[in-house]
Formats: sequence, structure tokens, C-alpha cells
Amino acid sequence: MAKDKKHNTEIVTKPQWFDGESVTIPMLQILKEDGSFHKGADMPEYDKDLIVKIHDTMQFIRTLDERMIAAQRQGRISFYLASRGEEAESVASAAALDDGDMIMGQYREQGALAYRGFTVEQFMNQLFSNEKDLGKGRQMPVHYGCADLNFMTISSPLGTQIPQATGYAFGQKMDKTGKCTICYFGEGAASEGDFHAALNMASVYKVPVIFFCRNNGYAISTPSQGEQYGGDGIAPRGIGYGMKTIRIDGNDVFAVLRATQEARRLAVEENEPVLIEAMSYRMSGHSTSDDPTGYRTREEEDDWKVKDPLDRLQKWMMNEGWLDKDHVEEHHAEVKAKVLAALKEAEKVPAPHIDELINDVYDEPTPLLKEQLEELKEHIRKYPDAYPKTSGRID
Amino acid sequence: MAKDKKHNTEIVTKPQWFDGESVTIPMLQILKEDGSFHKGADMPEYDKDLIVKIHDTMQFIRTLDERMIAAQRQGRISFYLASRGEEAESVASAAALDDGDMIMGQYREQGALAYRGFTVEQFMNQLFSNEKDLGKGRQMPVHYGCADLNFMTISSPLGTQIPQATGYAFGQKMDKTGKCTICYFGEGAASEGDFHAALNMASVYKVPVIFFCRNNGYAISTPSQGEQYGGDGIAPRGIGYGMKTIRIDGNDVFAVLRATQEARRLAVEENEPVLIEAMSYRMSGHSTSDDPTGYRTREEEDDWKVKDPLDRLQKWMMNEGWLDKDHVEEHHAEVKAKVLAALKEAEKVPAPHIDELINDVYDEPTPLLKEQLEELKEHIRKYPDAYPKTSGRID
Amino acid sequence: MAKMNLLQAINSALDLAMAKHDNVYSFGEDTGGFGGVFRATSGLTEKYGKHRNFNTPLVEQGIIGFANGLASQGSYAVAEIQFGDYIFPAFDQIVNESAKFRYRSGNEFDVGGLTIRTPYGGGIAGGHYHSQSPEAYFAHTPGMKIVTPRNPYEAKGLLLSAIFDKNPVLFMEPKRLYRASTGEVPEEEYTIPLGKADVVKEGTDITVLGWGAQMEMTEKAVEKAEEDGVSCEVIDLRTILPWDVETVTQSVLKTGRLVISQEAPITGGFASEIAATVQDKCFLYLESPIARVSGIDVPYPLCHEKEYMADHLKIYEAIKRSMNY
Amino acid sequence: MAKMNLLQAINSALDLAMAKHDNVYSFGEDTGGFGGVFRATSGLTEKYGKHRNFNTPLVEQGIIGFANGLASQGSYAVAEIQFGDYIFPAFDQIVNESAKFRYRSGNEFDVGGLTIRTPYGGGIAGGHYHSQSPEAYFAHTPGMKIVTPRNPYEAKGLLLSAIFDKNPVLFMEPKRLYRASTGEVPEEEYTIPLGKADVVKEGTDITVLGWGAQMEMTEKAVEKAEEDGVSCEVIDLRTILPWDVETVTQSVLKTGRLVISQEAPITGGFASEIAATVQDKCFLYLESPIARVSGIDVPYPLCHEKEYMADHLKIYEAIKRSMNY
Ligand SMILES: Cc1ncc(C[n+]2csc(CCOP(=O)(O)OP(=O)(O)O)c2C)c(N)n1
Ligand SMILES: Cc1ncc(C[n+]2csc(CCOP(=O)(O)OP(=O)(O)O)c2C)c(N)n1
Ligand SMILES: [Mg+2]
Ligand SMILES: [Mg+2]
Repeated sequence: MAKDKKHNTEIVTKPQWFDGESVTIPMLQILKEDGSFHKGADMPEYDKDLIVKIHDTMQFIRTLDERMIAAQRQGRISFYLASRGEEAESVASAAALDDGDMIMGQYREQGALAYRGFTVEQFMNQLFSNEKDLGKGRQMPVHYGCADLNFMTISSPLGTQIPQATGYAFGQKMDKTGKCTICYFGEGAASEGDFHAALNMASVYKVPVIFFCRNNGYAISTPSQGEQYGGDGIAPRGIGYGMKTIRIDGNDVFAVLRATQEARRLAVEENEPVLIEAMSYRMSGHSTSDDPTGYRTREEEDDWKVKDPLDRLQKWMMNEGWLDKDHVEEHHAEVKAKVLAALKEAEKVPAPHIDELINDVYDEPTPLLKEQLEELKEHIRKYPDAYPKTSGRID
Repeated sequence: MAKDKKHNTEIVTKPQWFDGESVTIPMLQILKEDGSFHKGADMPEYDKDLIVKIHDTMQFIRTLDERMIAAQRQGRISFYLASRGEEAESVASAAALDDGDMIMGQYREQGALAYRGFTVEQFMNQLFSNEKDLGKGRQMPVHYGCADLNFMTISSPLGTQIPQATGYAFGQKMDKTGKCTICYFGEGAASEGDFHAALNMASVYKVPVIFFCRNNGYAISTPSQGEQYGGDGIAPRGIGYGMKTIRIDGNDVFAVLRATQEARRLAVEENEPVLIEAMSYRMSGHSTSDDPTGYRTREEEDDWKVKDPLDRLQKWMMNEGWLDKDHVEEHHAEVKAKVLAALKEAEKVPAPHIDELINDVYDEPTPLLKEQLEELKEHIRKYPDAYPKTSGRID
Repeated sequence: MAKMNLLQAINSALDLAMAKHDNVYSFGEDTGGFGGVFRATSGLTEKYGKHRNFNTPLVEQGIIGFANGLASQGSYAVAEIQFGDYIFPAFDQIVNESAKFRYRSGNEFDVGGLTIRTPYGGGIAGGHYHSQSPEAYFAHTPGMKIVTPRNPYEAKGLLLSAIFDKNPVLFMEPKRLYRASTGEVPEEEYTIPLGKADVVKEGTDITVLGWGAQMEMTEKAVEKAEEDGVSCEVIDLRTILPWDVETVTQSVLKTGRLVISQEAPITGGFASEIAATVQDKCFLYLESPIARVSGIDVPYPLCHEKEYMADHLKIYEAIKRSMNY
Repeated sequence: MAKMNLLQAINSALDLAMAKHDNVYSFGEDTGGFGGVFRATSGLTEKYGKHRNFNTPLVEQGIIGFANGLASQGSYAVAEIQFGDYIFPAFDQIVNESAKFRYRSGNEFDVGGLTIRTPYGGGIAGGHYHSQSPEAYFAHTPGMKIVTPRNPYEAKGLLLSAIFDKNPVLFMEPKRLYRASTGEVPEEEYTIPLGKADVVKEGTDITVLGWGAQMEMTEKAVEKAEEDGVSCEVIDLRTILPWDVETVTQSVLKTGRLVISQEAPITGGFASEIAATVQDKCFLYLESPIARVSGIDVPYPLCHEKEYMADHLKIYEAIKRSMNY
């Protein structure tokens, strides 16, 4: 497992100090902000179908986000968290993967899940915590998960999924699956101890994992530069771990595709863990609980609007003749209608049965849990009005 | 607090991958293995007194270590942990500091403590957990601490002192003390999440702290290269944090002095946190509980013997006329006699009074603790023979 | 006096503490200029500068490690953990370091200036990770103090005590009550002693005990029970560690009955400690088993939150059961 | 059958588990070729290769994070934490992740293949950080199982159950007994069910309960008490979570008295949970208060270790007190 590299102990006799300036990591960009390619840029593998699917998924997610923020404002769901501005990161990276690869997200990667085929109904069932939710209504909205689609259930504690990705990839390697794991996280979560553990262990074990850092400039209200870290972002840390590392423009579908395709090859064919730092911007508030006007300026937000990943892709596709205004509008209208229909449907689905309260704590409910459930049911029978969600069908 | 540096977003249009090879951090050495200076080397500030004090402290510690390993073998103490081979690191770095600077160690920095003036009696009282131990006999041998000497009490959990050092240095900066904190740790402990937290926070807050990593090739039985980390040691991580970083020969008193002197200046005058990686070798077993023949070769140990920091310094001092064989032998004999005398003395000092069992849990013992102590004393009175250490003077 | 909600009372305590001593620092994730996700630290940066109230990087083990170091240097370190559910990455720094700092050094060093503030508890549709009541995880740790207030007045007085207490204190803020609980609070500094439970209401038939947000549930239940003619003695534990054994046992010796309510899952909760101690100290006086009304042994749920909670109806039923035993 | 000490029994369980399935992995600090600081994993690298039994970097949160991921992938991950005292950096990965993995995903994913092995407990001159018994810190966490054996036979059977149990298990090894406890152990595979306490000895006057290394102390105390003519029923809890309420309460219903001994500090220890539950379920049958014999509320000491420990004399005295109540 261990690679036998020696430390660099070349001798100097005058102190040589290193610091953040000692390495300069540039950013890969293929599609310019104006929607045209850089001349001579290294292109990813792609065809029209792929790009159209990426586009449509990005548009779907953006529309879903908009509608659900509105639904939250109307009090129909309790919480929502949008990925506006970062759709290229999750969608185009998912597009570079095999469907058998495991995805471990932080919570802003609905794009990757949609790309994998999670249906609008499935999204809605989770968001409404109803009995059709794969997660049985146990976690807050946006904590999606789906074993069939190899999308690990999101958990709120930040950073925990990063060493888990290393472990998952270790299993994939040992089982000779030819698959890899991609692990998304924010530049904020990269401050957690788990990040350090994960990257160091991946580098030691040489497992097929892609660490995909979404550097969107903020962790809630905390700006990345100078308050989240003192160095030049996350990428230079990869060098410290002796790990293949690249920085890319996260708003450029082609840069994301290109880098992730190569990362996957490195991971799967050479068992090289890879760190990708994608530079982007969280265009919405952190979540529906947040109001970013308290900590950042309109100008800053506007500066980033012109870099919008979806606009940029659409410009290029239109130039290419792969998209026209009509399709955009039709698709938007269609998605919106689907979302609204699914929303209304999901709203009507009842909450999970009270018995689900004690299932899955263990593979089988323990005697004590069964006793606790029985007592609880007895109590609900006594006060049915106080527990309207479940009292109607307790037996 | 935050510095307003921008990310590097220089654009490239072809993927540029970085990895461990992207940076090459050489090692500062001033005094060669043969005991002569590299020509044209950058020298630290030093004079004869300083070097003699460094030397005598190194020799003291080596002798103390030898004697106490023997004492442990004889069953006189329960545990010991030597710093053989790494004396230059702790002693010469302490020599570069102000006595008012805080030292936070891991457990193998007895050299720094001795340099500060901890007496042989103080060492012994701790090692014998007797009632004169400043730590009141509560921790295992080698967990020294002394507020008067600004040497923070050692705690066994690895890595915990690293973010504490960042916090301590923050207080020093805010209080405008003109002092700094030095924090020692092993390359093994640098894998802990606390390391990552500490360096990142120090880089954000720009506090006067020197992170001094003793890379001695092993964490108990785990070799550093390829099993503790996959990159080129600890130093390149500093670049990721945007922190002033240097790699030095840890067996070279002059390199340690030179680097730590400059680190202190950077820390105190410019509020620049600094990372020093000192390359050395743990010449003894990890502790008296360990037998390294189970995991490393004689040859490897021999390879390092020729790099011995004390031999190297002595060669140079003798050449310089600052030391002669007689002094070495006399000093050794003198230290040995002192150690043995102190050992015999400390052995006779009784264990702390049973009342100390409940002191210092809080600033004042709680009612419950007092009740627990009373019950315990009652019990000891009933079975005095079962608790011979304390039953003799319980009231 | 001024009308304040619980958040404002906390903010006022922080403000006064920082005004009192230059070396009181407040920090945590998003606690800087923005004032924290609940706004408990708002206005402090404007008033005391960005070196006194500031953001940390997103790393709880670092926040507490840093705070331990800062407190050991002699400063007052008031660290916020954004949600009690996210305190666990700092568990080692708390139970192995903060709690043992003074003891292990023979009093050469201490982190008495450390206070960890964290919002805790459920009832806000927060699911597994925005609802936990982790007090019992810490209450097995000699060296720590654990405090939780039930209303704004208590919050301010207890937090001021916690900040200047000579021991590390975990101060748990009932987030469900942040804005819901309001009351008259003195504008100036005052303290409420740690380690002393509060007999909120005297009574003779049964003792009903709780802490933090549970007190609201408890008081509602007691109202109902009193309507039935049961005279309840209500106690707010206030300090969970070290807890006030004396006040609680005195009460139970008088009433002969005890109901304890807590938000956390029942198994291994702090109510168990109280029950174990009280059955020992009041054995011959107990007229019915000590009842624990509590969350059940599942991760804090979302869609079944209402069913899960130890609400006033469940406490009321427990009082009745105890009376009718 | 072969004579084994507790370490050898553990090693044998690991060996058989790894032989049985290719996807059983064993790892931790120094657990690779060297075989761990206590040598529990020795020989496994030679037998199964360095990809099946290996060293990790020195990072407990990483070890358990990695293990969670590996288990979620469908493998059996057997992770060693070098000392129970060093498990706390992994606390978040255990209580927020391992324990909730299945529940939060609606059973889409689980880490049933996870087993965390860790040596625990005192009596070895280890001071604060090589002596702790942290079971109670974890026992407040629905979703985890916690198991501890009292002797080599139990160790092997319980560890094999733990490894192949469909839930994450924390397996605590009484390090004081690693070499001190020996006995006849079958060489082949066998299992002992989790969740079932063991009535080690039947008796009629009093129930004496413990787990892990405490059982040795308990048995010595009981010997002494029986000499006085007290008939003791001795129970080894074996599984701390979920614990066997039925067996314990049945015994107390019969004897009317209960002494529980644990190594950890008394406040917030697991003995408190048992006492709280038993006083509730056996209220009318109890003839004396349930006694907890336990460490006192200080960090595990070094020079006063003997005084601190819940030794056989203290248990014996508690039995007498309970009988004479
Ligand atoms: C361990 C932990 N600490 C704190 C939080 C609260 N929290 C949720 S999101 C967030 C910011 C995350 O920022 P980043 O990682 O940059 O991701 P982004 O939201 O920008 O996508 C914080 C502090 C949490 N969920 N988990
Ligand atoms: C948190 C924690 N985990 C594990 C240990 C056990 N342990 C003690 S020393 C050690 C190795 C440390 O190696 P390194 O940091 O390189 O320091 P060195 O001993 O080489 O000086 C280990 C694993 C510990 N003390 N603390
Ligand atoms: Mg971010
Ligand atoms: Mg080392």
C-alpha cells in the first residue's frame, strides 16, 4: 500500500522560506464568460446528447430551486437550500462519471442527483417528508439519498462524508469494481479535521476517490478569503498530501467535464486520488434561513452574475445551434409545471406511519424500543388531537 | 484580522495538474555530519556561553534518559520515554526563544524544559508521582509542566496542544506581550484533525506561534513515509495554509538555532505564524513499553547513529576548543551522580495526601466530591492494608 | 428593567462581560460582524472591534482547541458552537482537555476562563442535526460545568456567572425559546449562582423537575395537574453539572414523588442520574417509582417530532400515574 | 479447546472472521505488520496480506470516518482505537454518523459491518489517558451497540458476533485482563448473542451486576459475601447497549436487592441508567436502595489509582450495606 518515496532532503545552507507564494495554481477555463471557447483549449469528451442532458438538468435544478424557495416562503415546506450559480459543478461532474460510481455530497449537489435520474416526484417526497420519501421523512428537506442511484444519503454534519469517501473508495478498489467515489464539499467544510484525515488517508492508501471542493466564496456568512483560510484556497493543500490536484472554473461546464473526466481516469485506472477545486459563487442565500444582504454587497453578487454557468452554456449552445430560445422557454415551462404538479401531489401524501419511528434504529427494533412505541401509541390514543399527523391511523 | 488576498485565478486552457512533485522543499543544514560547517552557510546568532549551555543541556537530558530507562527496567518507575537523537531539536529551539515565550510540548521535549531550568529534583518528583510533583502525581511519568517556566503541562492525547497553541498565541498578541508560543509535535500527531485546525486558524488570525514538527520517522511502529502520509512530509502543508515554512536538519544545533531565531522574529515582530519541520530520528524505542526491533532494522538505526546531534556538536566544539573530552566525561559523571542522588531522594518522598484526589477537579471541591472523599476515607480506615500509600496519614 | 427575549438577554450578558474586561473574546462560526446565525452576538463587533468578536473557520475542534489555549493564557474565551448537534467534533477537546486541564497540571494551569455557548434542543423542525440535547454526553465528565437557562432573566444571570466562573462551562441555550420566551430583565450586570437549583414553585404532593426548554413543558403540565388538585413542587435544575443534589432530595423527602423530564433520549440521559441518586438518598420516602418523561431511544426525528417530544401531556400523564400509583 | 488469554482469544476471533470473508478488514494505529501495541492483530498481515490488516495514519476521526465509508460500501470494517481514551476525536463520526447511518437514510444505507475495537479500563498505572472506561459516553446513542467481555471465552464469542452483527458495534476490551485472564477457548468459530446478559451465578439474596473487567472484582467480592452466608446472583451485562432489561429485572424481582459496579466515575455512568430503570420496574420489590459502586467524580488518577478503583472490597461493603439496610 505504502509507496516508498523518500523525503526531499537536498541540503541548503541558507534558510529557504516557503509560503503561499511558493506555488501558483492557475484555473482551468475552456468556455469563456462570453460563451465562446478559449482558442486551443484542451477539450473534454462530449457530444450533443451529453451537453443537452447537462443543460436540461441544470435548467431543471434551477427551476426546482426557484419553485421550492417560493414554496418555503409560502410555508409549504420548512426549509430549502438552492444551488443557484453552482449547477455546472454538480451536473457536469456527474456527467463525467459512470452511473456505478458512488456520489457523496454535502447538500448542494441536487444537480448530480438529478443527472443520475432522481425524479421530480422523488425530490418532492423528500422535501415534504411524506411516507413515500426514501428517507422516511426523518431528515430535513434536501437531505436526499438513493441507493439505486448510488447517491449516498446526505447528512448535515459537515465534512463527515470526506473520510467516508476514502473508505468507500478503498472498498471499491479492493473489490476490483472499476468504480470510483466522488465526494463534494464546500471550502468551509474543508476546514474540518475530517477533511485533513480524508485526504491524507486517501494519499496513503491510493484509492479511487475524487475530492471535489466547491469553493463558492462563502460558508454561510463567512467569506473564504482571509476568514476561512489564510492561503490561496484549497488546491495548494493537495500538494501537501502529494495528491493530484487541479483548480478549475466551476462555472464552466467544459472545464468541469474535462477535469472530472481525467480525474476519473486517474482514480480508476491509476488508483490516484484527485483533488479538484472548482471556483464559483453561491448566488442565493445559504438557505431559506439566511439573508445574505447582511454580509455581502449587491455589487459583488452582480460581478458574479455575468459568470453564470447556465447563461454561459446557453450562449454557447445557441451559437452552436444546439439550443434555441424556444427550447429554453418551453423546457422551463414544462419543468415548472411538472414541479408544481409533483409538489401538489407530494403535499397530499401522508406522513410515514408512527411505526416507522422505531424502525431502522437497528436492523430490528429492540424490545425496549417496542415497549416505548407501545407506550407512545397508548398516549396518542388518549390525546389524538394533539398528534394529528399520526393519530388517524395508529393501529 | 483577515488579510485581503485574492485567489489565484490566472487562467489556463489546458489542465495543469499539481502534485507532491510541484514543490521541492530542501533542508537547511549548517553543521555537517563530520562536525564542520558548510562553507558560506548562514549562521545563527550565538556565542560560547549559549553553545555550552545547549551542549550541557543536551548531555544532561541524554544522561537523564539513560538512567531513567534503567530505573524503569529495575521497576522503580512505571514508564519512561526518551528523546535520544532528538536533543538538538528541543534544546536548540528553546535556546532561540525568550524565557517568557510559552512552550507547549508533545512529550519528547524534556530538553526544552531542562534548558528553561527545570531541576533534576523537579524531573524526579514528577517521574515518581510523589507529593512534591508539581502535577501532584496525577499523570504518568514525563507529563511535566511548570507555570513558572512557561512550560505547559503535557497531556497524552496527541495533537490537542496544537490548536491550543494558536489560542495561546492569540492571547499573547492581543495582550501585546511581545512573546510567542512554540508548539512541538511529532509527524504522527500532524495527521490529527487538530493539526489542520491549528495551522489554518493561525494563518487566518496571524498569531505569533511557531509550529515545530519533529519528524523522527516513526509514530510508535508506523513509519512516516507512505504509511503516515503520502506526500513529502509535513513542510509542504505549510504552503497550503499560506504560512512561512522551512525544513531543517533536526540533528544540527546550528540549523535549529538559525531557523528558530528567525521564526521567533517573524512571529513576534510580524505576527507571522511559522512552520518548522525538523528531520531527525527517534533513536530509542518509542517508550519503555516499546521494542523497535519488531518493526525496523539495525542498519537503519546505524545509518542514523552517524548523524547523532550530540556527537556532531561535540566534534565541532572540540575543534573550536570550546570543549574537551575531560569536560564531557566529567560532566557526564556529575550529571549521572546528580540524577542518581535525586532519584533516591524522590523515591522516598511519599505519595500526595488522599485529599489531593478531589482537589483541582474544580477550583473548589463540590459537595458531592467532598462526600465521595469522606466515604472513601471511611473505607480506607476499614481496610488500611489494602491502601498502603495513603492509609498511613489519612486524617 | 427592560423587556427582552432570550436572545437579547444573552446578547446583553455578552455585551456587559466584554465591556467589563478587555480580555473577554467571543467567537465561533459566523459570530463576527454578522452576529451569528441566531444573532446572539450581533452588535459586538461594532462595539468591541473585530479582534474581540470574530468569525472562526469552520472547525469545531479548532474552535474549542483555540479557546482552551486562549483561556489557559488567562483570557476569557466565549466560544459559540453553532448548534449543539455540531459540538461532537470538539468532544475530545472538551472532555479530555478542558475538563482535565487544571487537575492534570496540579493547578499549574487551568482553562477557567472558558465558556462554550451552544443552542440546543428540538421543537423547531430541525431533524436529527438541529435538535439534539447533548447535556448527558458531557455530564459524565468531572471538571466541566453544564448550565442551561429556562427564560431570559435566568439566561443573562447564568451566562454572566458562567463567563466569569473559574471553571470551564458548557452553556446550553434553549433555541426553541430564543424568541418565544420574553420577560423583564435588568439592563445592568447581575449573576445567578451556578450549582444551585431553583424551586420555581413550592408544592407538597409531588416534585416535578426539569431544565432548559423542558421547563416550559413542565410548567404547562403542572398547571393541568394543579387543576386536578395535585400540589406540585417545580424545580429547575439550572446547573446540570455539578447538580444540586441537596435541593432535589430535600424536595423529594418532602413530597415522596418525583417526575423528571428531559428532551434527550431516555437511555443514558441525565434524568437517569438523578433518578439513581434520588432512589438511593430518599429510598424510604418514595411513594412511587421515580418517573422519567423523555425522548425515546431514536435519533431525533423530523416528521414525528411532535410524537417524539416529552411534551406537557406526557408529563401530565406521568404526574397522574405517579399520584395514582 | 485451547488455553488462551484474552488477547489470544481476540486474535483468534479476528483470524476466523478474516478467513471467513475476504471483505473483512482490520486496521488502526500500529495494527499492521507490528500487530498493534497490545499485539491483538499480530499475525494477520502475514496471513491475509497488508491490504487486509494495516496501519492507519494517526487520526482517530479518520479511522472511524474511513471505517464508516468502508462499511457503507458493504465490507466488514474492524477498526481499532489504540486506547479507549483516544476515541473522543472520533466521537462525531460515531454518534452522529455510525449510529444514525441507517435511520437517517430510511435504510437505503447502513454501516452494519462496522466494529470498533478498543482497549479500555484502569488498574495498569495508566493515569488519565490510558485508563478510562468510556462506555457511558456512547450509551446515550440509539443505533450503537456496545459490548464488553469478561474473559477469553466471552471475548471470542462476542467479538465474532459483533463483527458480523448487522449494526455498528463498539467492542470494548478490558485491557487489564488482556494477559491476566486465561481460560479454555474453542479453536473454531462460535458466537455469543448480543443483547443478552449472562447469569454467571444464581443466588437468592441479592443481585450483583457488572461488565467487563469489573466482573473479576465482582466475583471476588461475591466470594467474600458468600462466606458470610449471603446468596448472590451474579450477572454480567455483556451488552451495555441495548441492554438486557428483562434478565436484570427478573433477577431483582427475585432477590429484591441490586448492587451495580462500574469502573467509570459515578455521575452519568451506565450504572445510573440501570438503577433508574430497575427502581421503576421493580419498585415494590426493592428491599434496599440500588447501590452503585463506582469510580468517583475525578479524572482517572495515577498515584491514587488503588484508592479510586471500585475494587472487590468496596463491592463487598456495598453488598453488606444492602443486606443490612
Ligand atoms: C459540523 C458542522 N458544523 C457547522 C454546521 C452548520 N453549517 C451548515 S452549512 C455551513 C456552511 C458551509 O459552508 P461550505 O462548506 O463552504 O458550503 P456551502 O454552503 O458554501 O456550499 C455551516 C457552518 C454543520 N452543518 N456541521
Ligand atoms: C489521540 C491519540 N491517539 C493515539 C495515541 C497513542 N500514541 C502515543 S504516542 C503515539 C505516536 C506518536 O508519534 P509522533 O507524533 O510521530 O511522535 P514521536 O513519538 O515520534 O515523537 C501514539 C499513536 C495518543 N497518545 N493520542
Ligand atoms: Mg462555501
Ligand atoms: Mg514521530
